[in-house]
Amino acid sequence: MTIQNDPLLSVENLSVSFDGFKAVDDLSFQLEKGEIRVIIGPNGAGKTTVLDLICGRTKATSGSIQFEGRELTRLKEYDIVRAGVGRKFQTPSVYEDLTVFENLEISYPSGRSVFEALFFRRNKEIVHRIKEISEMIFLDKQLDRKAADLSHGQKQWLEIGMLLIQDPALLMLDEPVAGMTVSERVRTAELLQRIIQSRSVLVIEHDMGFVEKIAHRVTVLHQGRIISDGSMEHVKNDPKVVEVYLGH
Amino acid sequence: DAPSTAAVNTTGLAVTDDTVTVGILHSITGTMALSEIGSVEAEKLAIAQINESGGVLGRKIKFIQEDGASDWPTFAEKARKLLENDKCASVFGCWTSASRKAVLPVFEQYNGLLYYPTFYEGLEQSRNVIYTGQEATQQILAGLDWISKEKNAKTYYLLGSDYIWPRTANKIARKHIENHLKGSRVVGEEYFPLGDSQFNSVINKIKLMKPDVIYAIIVGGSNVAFYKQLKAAGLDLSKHNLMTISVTEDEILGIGGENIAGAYACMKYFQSIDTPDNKKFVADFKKMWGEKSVIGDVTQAAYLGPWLWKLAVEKAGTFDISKVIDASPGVEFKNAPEGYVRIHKNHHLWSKTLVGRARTDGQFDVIYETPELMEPNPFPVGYQ
Amino acid sequence: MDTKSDNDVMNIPALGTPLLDVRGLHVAYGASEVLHGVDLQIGHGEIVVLMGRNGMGKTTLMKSLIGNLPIREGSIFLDGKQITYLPAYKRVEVGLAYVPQGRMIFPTMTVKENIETGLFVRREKSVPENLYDIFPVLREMGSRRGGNLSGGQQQQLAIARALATRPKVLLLDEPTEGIQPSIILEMAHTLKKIRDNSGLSIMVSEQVLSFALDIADRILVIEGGNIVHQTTKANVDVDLLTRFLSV
Amino acid sequence: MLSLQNRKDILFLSILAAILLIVLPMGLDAFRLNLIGKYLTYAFVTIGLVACWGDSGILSLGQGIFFGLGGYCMAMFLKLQASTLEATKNQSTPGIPDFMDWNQITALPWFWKPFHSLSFSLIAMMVVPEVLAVVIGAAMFKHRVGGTYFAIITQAIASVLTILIVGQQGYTGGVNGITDLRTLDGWDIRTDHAKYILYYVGVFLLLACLLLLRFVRKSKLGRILRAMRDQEDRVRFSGYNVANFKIFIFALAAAMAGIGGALFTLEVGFMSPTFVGIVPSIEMVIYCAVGGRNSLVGAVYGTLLVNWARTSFSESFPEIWTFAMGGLFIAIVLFLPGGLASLYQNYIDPYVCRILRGNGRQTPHTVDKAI
Amino acid sequence: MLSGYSFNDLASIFVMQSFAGLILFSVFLLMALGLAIVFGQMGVINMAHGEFMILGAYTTYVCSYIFAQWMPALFGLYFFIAVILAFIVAGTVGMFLEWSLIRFLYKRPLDTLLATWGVSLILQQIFRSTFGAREVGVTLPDWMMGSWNLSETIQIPINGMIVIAITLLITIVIYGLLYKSGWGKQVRAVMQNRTMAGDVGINTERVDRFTFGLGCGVAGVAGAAFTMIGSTSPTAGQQYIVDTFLVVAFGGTESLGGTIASAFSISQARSILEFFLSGSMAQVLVLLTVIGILMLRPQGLFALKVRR
Ligand SMILES: Nc1ncnc2c1ncn2[C@@H]1O[C@H](COP(=O)(O)OP(=O)(O)OP(=O)(O)O)[C@@H](O)[C@H]1O
Ligand SMILES: Nc1ncnc2c1ncn2[C@@H]1O[C@H](COP(=O)(O)OP(=O)(O)OP(=O)(O)O)[C@@H](O)[C@H]1O
Ligand SMILES: NC(N)=O
Ligand SMILES: [Mg+2]
Ligand SMILES: [Mg+2]
Repeated sequence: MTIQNDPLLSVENLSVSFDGFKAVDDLSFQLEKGEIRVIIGPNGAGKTTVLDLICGRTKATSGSIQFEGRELTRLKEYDIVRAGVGRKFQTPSVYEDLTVFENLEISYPSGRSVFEALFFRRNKEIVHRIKEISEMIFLDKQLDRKAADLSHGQKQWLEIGMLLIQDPALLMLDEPVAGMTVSERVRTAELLQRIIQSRSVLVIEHDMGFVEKIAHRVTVLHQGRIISDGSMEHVKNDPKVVEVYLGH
Repeated sequence: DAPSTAAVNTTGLAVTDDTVTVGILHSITGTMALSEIGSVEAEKLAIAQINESGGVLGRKIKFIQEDGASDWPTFAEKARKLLENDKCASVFGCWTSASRKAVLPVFEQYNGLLYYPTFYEGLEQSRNVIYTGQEATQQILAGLDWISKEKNAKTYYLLGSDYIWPRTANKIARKHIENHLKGSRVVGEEYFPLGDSQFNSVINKIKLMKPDVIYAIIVGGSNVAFYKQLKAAGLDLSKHNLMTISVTEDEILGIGGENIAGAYACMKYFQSIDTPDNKKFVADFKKMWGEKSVIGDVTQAAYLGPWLWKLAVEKAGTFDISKVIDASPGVEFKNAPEGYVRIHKNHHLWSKTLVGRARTDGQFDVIYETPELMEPNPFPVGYQ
Repeated sequence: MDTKSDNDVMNIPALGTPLLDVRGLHVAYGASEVLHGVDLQIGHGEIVVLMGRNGMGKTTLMKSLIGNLPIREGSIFLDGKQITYLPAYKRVEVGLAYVPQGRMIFPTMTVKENIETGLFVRREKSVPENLYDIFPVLREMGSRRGGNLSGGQQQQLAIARALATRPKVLLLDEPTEGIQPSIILEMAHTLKKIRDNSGLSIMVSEQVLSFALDIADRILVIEGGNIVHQTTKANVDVDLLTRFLSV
Repeated sequence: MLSLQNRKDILFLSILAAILLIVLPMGLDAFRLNLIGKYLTYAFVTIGLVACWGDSGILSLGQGIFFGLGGYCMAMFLKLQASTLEATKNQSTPGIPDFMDWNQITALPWFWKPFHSLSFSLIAMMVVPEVLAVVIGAAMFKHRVGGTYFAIITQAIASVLTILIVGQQGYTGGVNGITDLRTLDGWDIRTDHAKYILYYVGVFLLLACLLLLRFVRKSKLGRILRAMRDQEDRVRFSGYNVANFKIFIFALAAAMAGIGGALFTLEVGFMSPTFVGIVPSIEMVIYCAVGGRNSLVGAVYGTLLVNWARTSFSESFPEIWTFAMGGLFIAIVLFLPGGLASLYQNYIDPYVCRILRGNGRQTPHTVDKAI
Repeated sequence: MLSGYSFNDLASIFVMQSFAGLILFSVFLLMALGLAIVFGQMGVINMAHGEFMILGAYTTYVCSYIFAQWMPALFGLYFFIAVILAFIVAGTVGMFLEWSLIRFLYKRPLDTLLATWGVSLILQQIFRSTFGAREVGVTLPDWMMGSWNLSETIQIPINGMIVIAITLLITIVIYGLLYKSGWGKQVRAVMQNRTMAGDVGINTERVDRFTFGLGCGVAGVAGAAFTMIGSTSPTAGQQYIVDTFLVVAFGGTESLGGTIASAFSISQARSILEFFLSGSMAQVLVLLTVIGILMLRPQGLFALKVRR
């Protein structure tokens, strides 16, 4: 069987344009299981747009996105999530009105239909899982705090936790360490290392130090196209990347 | 010399040794206020005059006024209050048929007595209501006969606001035109939501059809829009026949006399009626409510209410409502502004019907008057 | 004033009248006080970097300086004028400009219109060309709607918009957040150039030490709503700063 | 062991129940009590609005649609009961409702026929509004119509329905509405005795609806709704079909409004298209805002307060009472954005907490929502 | 219904019916322009919009009265002065309202709905207490109530043409203000982000006040113009509210072009349907169509595309 070797995510000839402006231009790439892939590229290169396309927030003009053999471009957002794709937004979005515990509980993948939600009961397994995740995201002491009272970095972690609890096969993070302090960045890198195990992570980030710490492979986007792809070492020394992105 | 309270009030009404309490129930807020305010004024005038002349059975009339707020459920609530809570010996109120329908069950349940002033569609006769306005056949038939004969009209275009009175009235008009006026026919019939203000399309249709008579039963604020747009579209009412049963002097205040001059209105009362009784009434009304006030058909009919009640109470010798009701048929009010008035046993009034022609000053020239009083016939056979 | 000279922390009062002079600033959100009496002076043409961990009050300080948050106690002087109780737009008139964290571009206005919103306060008609020289991408995208720009493009737009008000003091709240490395490098350069050309003073809040060291004349550290450490660039103790910035 | 919040809820509900079931019936005569009963029928709408608007951020300016439909279902049944051959023998077509006869309709229209059955009518008064709400909700929420747009569209639907009811008077009674309703399966609903019974039935149904909504709000679904109000996209990307949740709560509120409307018809004895229009719909939103859009019991008190104020202002100052009403709305919005419930929160809650705390404990990990 | 008429008849009806549609378009647009500013630009759900129109109508009434009483010679022209006064009066009351109430509610847009509902009740009662519950008749100079006879069968109402002219003028002025003047940029900046607008030096309070005043003033002008074709009474304003909001929402709240397109399509549909169906059914069909289209384009016909 070849399933083992099939990529988890396979993007082919993906394009999207807004009022004639091509934000993503005939893009193809593949993502293996257990891989941490970082997408870098100049501001406006189309990185966020790529994530939007994968998670269904933006509809592609053309091209296909295969995830575990399923075509995502035709699915609704919530079905894409249920298929196993988790997405973290660029600005932390958590439910400020609820506690950390409740934030995680809502994200727990059961009771997702209206009537299941109505008769949903907290059980040992769920509480256990929430505790487990909260430790992973350094928030086990904060379970009863309102999310509104968390610091910026903690909110970022909480949002990652809310994705983790869904146990997605693919995790997509848009600038997860933006606005974090140095030490928080370090801990976030550890966190990412720990969570891959059986899943893949797609990260967008501008902090090269952080990228260097986590990336298995780096893809560089420019004007909606891939201009370089490979190991951090390779990419860093690619003159095109230095020219448009890193600077001299 | 007033009879003892125990003798004239055996049913627990709000009657004391020197007062008797009645209710006034009209909309003084909301969209209907513009029509109903005249009725309130007329009823207050009548009550003041009755009190001046010694009251009813030696008792002064006190009134409790409630606001129906142009909202039928509110009318029902307030009617209950006036009857159940305030024990009013009679109530003067309502304008639209809808408000009357809303309070009717309340008056029947609590055995109250309502004096209802508006021209209306008929098809109703309640023991607990005295209808002081005309029912539809009284108001409509004579006018159609007149215009058919005088203007040799053959084709009619019927218009109305979309509710029961205009629809029923137009139905009666249509039957009369088709069955009783030789060679005449209806070439169009249309209804507009209450408050609508766009009539250009129908005016164009009228221009296309060129009917001999536009028969309009548009009520409230829509009238203003209708007549202004009619005039601006070049339909000159001094050349085109338009007959209405819904525009009184009150409505013309808003329409503007110059916009409706020439139209024919058909009802039982115009302010310009040239009799001493009416002149006195007009003078008294203006004295109480200001020189600029005008009096339309419904306002005059509302004025009749308190007087007819007084006459019936004095005929019965008691305030007890059942007895007042029993005494009512046959009660005569000889010097009413509109002329001689008598209550029919079906609780409506005998009345003449007049045709008036609108002048630019907002008054009507009375150009025709039925020779006889017309019998009220709320369930007209052949017109339903 | 020679801004290039190394001002020792202790000498700051001797700078003469500072351009921006903040004394005893207390600011609270409802019942919870976040700034507990901040004292802060910025000299003419000086670039000050404000560092501090998340939630320590950097944004709060900036917002209260520009007038977006009411001040509970304390005073703010700009160029000798008391501005403590002025509404934001009057402070801009006196010479403050602000680039907020999160940029706050007017989303449905074009890039050009966004910049033009900064012109009204000086009653100017057209966008100064030198702004486009500093941020060429903005000229290119002049007719695109602000909300459609990428994060980094928006950041540049926000700075340009602030500069259009011809400020004396420019407040930048974490301007490097979400910006590509080459532009960060340039930005340090650009900001210094702007300072040199138009002689304005800049206060930047920042988490990234390298950028701070690159640009700062002086570094302040805020913690728990108080300024707990200041140092000139010359005297920077990187280890100490790092310790302040880690938990 | 009950949590503090649960104890509070029990306390609030008991107080409300005591006021409605004991204090008011003892203190008021039949007329006033019937008025209160009528006001309470609006409360079925306002508590639904708490769930829809307060919790979920869905502001409907068309709740009158559902109140009216529920009311019409009940009115159709009662009208058929009142239109016996005996009572309508003078009509050209005896046995059909009087207004049909006035409009030359000669046979009962097909959609009236099922309303001969009480059980059908009782089911219809909830199901008809609910089905319409599901249709509207599906059309709107699946296309992500929300916020002010949703409010304006519901308003437009209310006006469409009003125009239709008024325009089809042969089938609906038109502007007059359906009047002169007398008996429910032979039981005269107009007597004082019946009014008392209907009042108690109304109160019990209202309390039942309150409990049901409390259950919904405390469930995970309730938390999802609140989460959705603030971060709709996040909920969507947590794998929820956001539209379905909105449809559910909108339809639930509609069904409750339908019950309210049906009770209204019973208590007042008629139904009219004025209830379907936008004015009552907006007023019901105001009742909710006055009570506090985040508090179920607050909404009930708000409904009672505004209606009581309206009645007494208009009785005492019939000429200028609208000044007072307008002023009341403005004052609430300006000075009490959380409505009556926030007065309670600020001034009374601390004492209540102190008294109830004892050995109570917070529900773990949860921001509790008061009823 | 069109059989049996001469070609000439039909042609002239067609011309007049087109003109009726044009008048309806102007009426809708004029109603909507003020709200397009207050609701579309500022996000204030002004339920008192109709009352501001009626305020303009009453101003016209007072004007007509004064001229008829004291300056009968100038009566033929009073209307134009009345329109300007209507703008000033409604605008001033609007600015007062903004200062006393609306400015506290910018962060709670839905609450503006409730507060302005209260305002509309109060304004209605003020009208009623001042002018009485009855309609007032606004007398217009004779020449304005006439019609212009294009041919024997085609008559074009002059008041309709005046409505169209006023609408055109106001639309151009507003377009210029919003899109061609610096003031318009300030307005749009403030409406998109009030705090940030202040931070770039825009006097947000002044912009808010004048914008709201402008919207109300335009409503007043609409009211003044409508005295030519409609009624003036304390509650007449309520008739307009649903249609007006729908026109603005249908067009997409942010764009004036959208409001124009939406007023045009709704009025044309209404006027054509009204010719063939009953008034009620025409209204129902148009409303349902609009609702249907709004469902498919939830931000309105002409929503600006900005990424979420
Ligand atoms: N809805 C839209 N309409 C028009 N243009 C858009 C839209 N969405 C994105 N764009 C354009 O597409 C390009 C890519 O944007 P995107 O946000 O994906 O960039 P990015 O790589 O994430 O940048 P950054 O690193 O700054 O976040 C930008 O030039 C942006 O202006
Ligand atoms: N609107 C608010 N209401 C209540 N508390 C707030 C509010 N905004 C911020 N705070 C609190 O004030 C403190 C300081 O916040 P501030 O945003 O100034 O921090 P910061 O230093 O800018 O952090 P960051 O690096 O994350 O931007 C934090 O503890 C935060 O929780
Ligand atoms: N009875 C009327 N005119 O409604
Ligand atoms: Mg991005
Ligand atoms: Mg900050």
